[in-house]
Amino acid sequence: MAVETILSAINKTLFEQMEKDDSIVVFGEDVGFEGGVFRATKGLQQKFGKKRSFDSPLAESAIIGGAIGMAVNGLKPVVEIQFSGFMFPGYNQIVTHAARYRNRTRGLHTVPMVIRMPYGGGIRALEHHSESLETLFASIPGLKVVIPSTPYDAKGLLTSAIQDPDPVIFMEPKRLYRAFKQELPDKEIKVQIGKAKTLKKGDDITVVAWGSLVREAEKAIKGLEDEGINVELIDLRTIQPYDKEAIAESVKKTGRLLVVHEAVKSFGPGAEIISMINEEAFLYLEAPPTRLTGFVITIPLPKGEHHFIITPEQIRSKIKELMAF
Amino acid sequence: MAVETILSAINKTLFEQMEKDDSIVVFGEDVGFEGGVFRATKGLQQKFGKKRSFDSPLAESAIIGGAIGMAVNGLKPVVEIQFSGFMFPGYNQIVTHAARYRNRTRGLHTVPMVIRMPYGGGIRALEHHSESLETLFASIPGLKVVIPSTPYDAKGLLTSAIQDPDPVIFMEPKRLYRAFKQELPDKEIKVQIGKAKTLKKGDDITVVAWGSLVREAEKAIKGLEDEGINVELIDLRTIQPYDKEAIAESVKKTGRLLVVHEAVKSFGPGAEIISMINEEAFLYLEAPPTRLTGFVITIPLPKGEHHFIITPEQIRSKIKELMAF
Amino acid sequence: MLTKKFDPLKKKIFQVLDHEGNIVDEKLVPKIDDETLLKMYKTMLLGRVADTKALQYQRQGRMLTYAPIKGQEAAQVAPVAALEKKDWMVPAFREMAGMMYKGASLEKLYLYWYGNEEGNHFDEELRILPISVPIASQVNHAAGVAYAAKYKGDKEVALVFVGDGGTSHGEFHEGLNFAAVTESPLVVVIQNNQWAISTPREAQTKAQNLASKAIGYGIPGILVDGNDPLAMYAAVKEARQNALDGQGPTLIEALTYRLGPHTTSDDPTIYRDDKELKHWEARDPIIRFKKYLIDKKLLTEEEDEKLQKEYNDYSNKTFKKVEKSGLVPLDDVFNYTYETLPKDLQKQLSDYKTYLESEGK
Amino acid sequence: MLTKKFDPLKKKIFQVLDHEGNIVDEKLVPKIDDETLLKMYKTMLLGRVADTKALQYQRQGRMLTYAPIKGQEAAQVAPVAALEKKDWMVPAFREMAGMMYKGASLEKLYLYWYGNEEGNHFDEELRILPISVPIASQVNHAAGVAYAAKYKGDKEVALVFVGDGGTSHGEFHEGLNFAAVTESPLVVVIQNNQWAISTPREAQTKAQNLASKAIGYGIPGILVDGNDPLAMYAAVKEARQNALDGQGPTLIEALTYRLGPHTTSDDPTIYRDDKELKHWEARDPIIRFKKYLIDKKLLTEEEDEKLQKEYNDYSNKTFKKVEKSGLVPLDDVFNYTYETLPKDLQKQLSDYKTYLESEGK
Ligand SMILES: Cc1ncc(C[n+]2csc(CCOP(=O)(O)OP(=O)(O)O)c2C)c(N)n1
Ligand SMILES: Cc1ncc(C[n+]2csc(CCOP(=O)(O)OP(=O)(O)O)c2C)c(N)n1
Ligand SMILES: [Mg+2]
Ligand SMILES: [Mg+2]
Repeated sequence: MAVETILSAINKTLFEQMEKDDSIVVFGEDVGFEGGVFRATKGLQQKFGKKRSFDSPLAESAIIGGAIGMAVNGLKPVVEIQFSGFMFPGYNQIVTHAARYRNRTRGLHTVPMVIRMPYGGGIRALEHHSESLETLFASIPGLKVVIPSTPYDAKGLLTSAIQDPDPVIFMEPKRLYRAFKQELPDKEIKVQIGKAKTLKKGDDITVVAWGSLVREAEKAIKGLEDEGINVELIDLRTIQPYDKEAIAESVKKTGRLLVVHEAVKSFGPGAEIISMINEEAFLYLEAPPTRLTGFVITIPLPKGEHHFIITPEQIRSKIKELMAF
Repeated sequence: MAVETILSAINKTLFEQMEKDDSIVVFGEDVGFEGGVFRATKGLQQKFGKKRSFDSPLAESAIIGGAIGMAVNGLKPVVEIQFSGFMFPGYNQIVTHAARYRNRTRGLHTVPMVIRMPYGGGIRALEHHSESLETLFASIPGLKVVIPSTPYDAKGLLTSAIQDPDPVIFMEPKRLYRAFKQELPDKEIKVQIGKAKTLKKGDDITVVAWGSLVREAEKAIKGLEDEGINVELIDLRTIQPYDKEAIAESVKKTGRLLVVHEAVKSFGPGAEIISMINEEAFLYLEAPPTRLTGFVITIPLPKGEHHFIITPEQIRSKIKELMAF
Repeated sequence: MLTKKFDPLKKKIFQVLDHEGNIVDEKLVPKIDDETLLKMYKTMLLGRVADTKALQYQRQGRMLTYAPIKGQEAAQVAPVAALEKKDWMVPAFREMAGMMYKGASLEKLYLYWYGNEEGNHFDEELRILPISVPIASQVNHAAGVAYAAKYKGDKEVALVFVGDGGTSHGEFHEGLNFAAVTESPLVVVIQNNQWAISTPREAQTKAQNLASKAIGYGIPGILVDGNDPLAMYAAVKEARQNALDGQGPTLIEALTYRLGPHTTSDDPTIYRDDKELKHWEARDPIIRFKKYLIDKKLLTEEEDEKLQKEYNDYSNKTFKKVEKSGLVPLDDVFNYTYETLPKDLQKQLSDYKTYLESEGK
Repeated sequence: MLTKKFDPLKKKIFQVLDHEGNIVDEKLVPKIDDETLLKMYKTMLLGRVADTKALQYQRQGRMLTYAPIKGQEAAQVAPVAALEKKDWMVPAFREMAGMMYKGASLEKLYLYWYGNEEGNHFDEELRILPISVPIASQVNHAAGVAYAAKYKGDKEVALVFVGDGGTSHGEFHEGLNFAAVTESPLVVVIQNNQWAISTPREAQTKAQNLASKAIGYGIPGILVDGNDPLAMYAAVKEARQNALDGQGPTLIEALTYRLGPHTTSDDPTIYRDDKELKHWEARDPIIRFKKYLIDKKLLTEEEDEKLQKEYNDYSNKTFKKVEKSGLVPLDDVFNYTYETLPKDLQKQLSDYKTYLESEGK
């Protein structure tokens, strides 16, 4: 057992998996020698050599497209995009190739690989360093999209992602990178992709969140029981393919749904979950399934970011609003 | 008055607007000399010269990024992406710049421009020629997304798009390019961006569609009145910012909503509309608002495409299913 | 080193067989055994015949959109002939003859252009990547394949094809740069067929030639007569050896010409004139190679005619077989999205089947 | 033509002032009037001082993430000094001193690094594009700005900055190629400061130098001592004239060095050693330029000291003013998404205001 943050858990997992599987290569901008701008890959080059962990040129298409070729030829690339806001130049490779190679070749060539990227706001960063872009991956058939909110899940989901036969987008809530610690077993652990986790049972309303907003939702619901509101809190963990059953069963019990996400509202991930609930649990609904989300604006620079970031108070207020419906 | 297809209406509109406004430049792959692979820009180079209509290098980032620079420096670029499936290499420019320049510079630099692209399936094409990618634009704050389904709207919306102060993604349902004709006035016409069109009034169920599926929906509802089902059919026309009022008012009347789109289901555009309806008309709902969409797969090559393409029969069957709820 | 001798900045073009099929310089003739020479020629000829037929089928409404290779047979077959079996081929989309040399069956290739994903499902040991439609994006895949080859210590290279249009794309730049800086064993062949659809080579780039783009990546580049199979073979052979020696990629510009339309949806008479076509028809790689082989007594006119007939029949037979394959089964369009079909997709599939049944379909 | 004389393939480096500030070759000295020389120096010095202060503010927790320019003052100020007022400047993100020469106020620039979009809102007539964070993407904007300049027949050019890391990016390739083939009046300055965060120049590309990448676009390229303001001025001046003469873009590689960290989040001691730093500290552009101006009797040590103090005070005063600007008003984060706020956004804004009121905020 060791006490780990999300960041150190990711680093440990990479060590563990690379030790076990020779075919894993880890690269990206600044990923090699210094171990990445957040140090998630720290020490890998020193331990496993430059061949297995290296600094790529500054070129996201080459990083992701190169990884596709490596995967076809027997390697297991785990690449880093420095911030999710810089995935766009590599998005062509993700959508038109990584997601489609299996289908295009009817199973001949597959591209098992992991694309890691820190995402999300609240760290007072420059432009393009704060986006929540999960919709842009989740809406692409052929991709899996995973977001942990704890060190344990970071380790377990990253392990599953690395061992998955399909490409996995692994989004890391950087606001939580060093926010708190957990005791983790030193051995391999796996968390199944596609399974949500119910963090708190409750009968009155279902709250679904992921990434850093799980922690905000936890704060939000603290004390609500004393006010007679019993929240069921679900950490979605996998955005695609996501755990419909967990949400639907919960909403069938509670009759109320609030989805909280930092991604912008319009055409965002909450819309999908709400539509699904309409399909799966329409007759159980006692209030409109609702989303509390980022505004439909460019996430502001730090001096305006507080307007955008969702607070526990806002979540609590929305919960009460829905309870009063 | 002249009789036009969607394609010829687009061509005429470009002539008309370029005649009127010297600052309009039209370029993209094969756009100049031959007038584009669909001939939407045919004759422009011959009429207005190479400076105003030209073949760009094969490079989508340069096309869109170049257009951004031109727009900043006073031109009005109307660029073509040969097929929407090839917009990905230029997506970085669209999302990280076109959509954000106004906000980034607090209104100093704006990038009024139009990005035209044929989209959608049903033309028995090669890979990447059949996608419906409207979600990837509609979910980006700062963009407008427009899809006409008639020659009249093609002309009116393209005119509005060209004259719009913000970047507009103009998606053209290529399946309808030459599918039918309409008489159009020879003078400038405008259709307001953001306004849906109710094609048929009805009290029983609201059907929302856009692009080529509007035509399929029209076929689907033919004769349904004799079976006692009175459909209200809405052609959305603008996907972002979309006409919530039109849909909400209709659903308040009908209590039932079916959104039909070719984009894949998960995290697709229908989800947004259904979530919106939950917010705006929850208490009016008599059946679960439902989507009939593309499956969550890569759109198949022609010999399997029929499994994917939505038919009038499917739409009719869904309508009846919802009516029976 | 050919790449030293034929410096693209000096606009030198490497040629072994001239337009008439005569040897330019005996010292430049690569060592190729007779069997290989004949296999090269036969594959080029099969490519030519199968191509002509494909266009016909398409005009008859039996084939879907098809991208002809006519005129480019040497530029794509010779490079593949210079490979070993364990090397990888990474095509763009206009390499039907090259793919056949690597072992892809005409049936698969017809199936692809017939609109069926199975057409990209080659035997695993052939080491052919699928046809890649997004221009130039395959260059990055090839860089990755090559990196992995080096990583595993396998003595194998990747050969990638890209068009003249493709060289303008960011993906080309990033892939070449990545392969160069990682010194991965990659051979890049630009099939410069002078056109990207209706866009001429001069509208793509101001560079005097495409081979000179190699300098930006610190790698050797060479301009080759792409309709000369011997020159193409020699250039790729040398590049392959350099790659295996740890020297990284080589950029080979094959000067060739697309004698046919861009695809069956294209009408080249709109944008190019007959004179240009005539000029290049006189430089047809097949005429030239045939002359060489006849001179070398490896082939006779009669054998050649027989081969043409044979390939004609073979194409017809093959395409009829393909036509019998019919439509893709419903399950197939779902089953390869992920290794295991997620629950949600299972449901979409079964709901759809239920619907079809209810409609009596 | 400098670009002919200093061929990047021969690894020649254009220098006018050597490391000690002595003229290398009188014939190479560009004509610059005294006023301009002094303005260049002053802006470099202001850049240096404001940069040092910004780092301090950041360490004190008063400034947000900041990207220092220390050591690169000549590479960015001299190119801008070679422009005319109506020319456009398209920055990357590490050009604070260059932007000030173009007319941007230190207040705006501090405001930007303080985390406020207003920091990118310059006076319109300054013709400065905003700081562009997605690496190399601005090269395409500059190509478009230049195209428009030519289109309108205006005698103006665009000057774009990009880093050594940026040259690996597809956006760099596409933008340069587009500008070259359209013969747009563009001047490209690569600030090769030897590092892209922790990634050294050699890990970016195998090209012997970055200026040689010009060949791939058929344009002139030149390798310049980027810490030599006179050489940078001369190179840009010539490139500008060529651009206006319809010759299209020039690629200028400025050899310089980032003496500070990548940003305030970076710790360069992890990845680079002291010797390298010492080597480049001896090549400091400010020391060199100062020596030159003193020799030329345009400056004295005393005046220089006075200037430093003045800029120190000015930086402090300016930053205090910026600190007073406080937070961005709520309306501002909505109002610039579109020209007119769509109904849906109006509602989001008013709902949020209602919420804030209900919470007594
Ligand atoms: C990224 C991308 N943009 C546009 C297209 C549409 N397109 C298909 S082929 C082609 C021209 C390709 O020219 P070239 O690279 O010279 O290859 P050739 O067709 O001559 O073999 C274009 C623009 C595409 N397939 N991919
Ligand atoms: C497309 C993109 N990828 C990654 C980043 C993250 N990033 C910011 S600066 C930088 C290094 C840039 O190096 P260089 O171009 O040499 O400029 P310098 O920082 O040295 O001025 C990186 C990788 C980014 N901003 N944009
Ligand atoms: Mg070509
Ligand atoms: Mg740098």
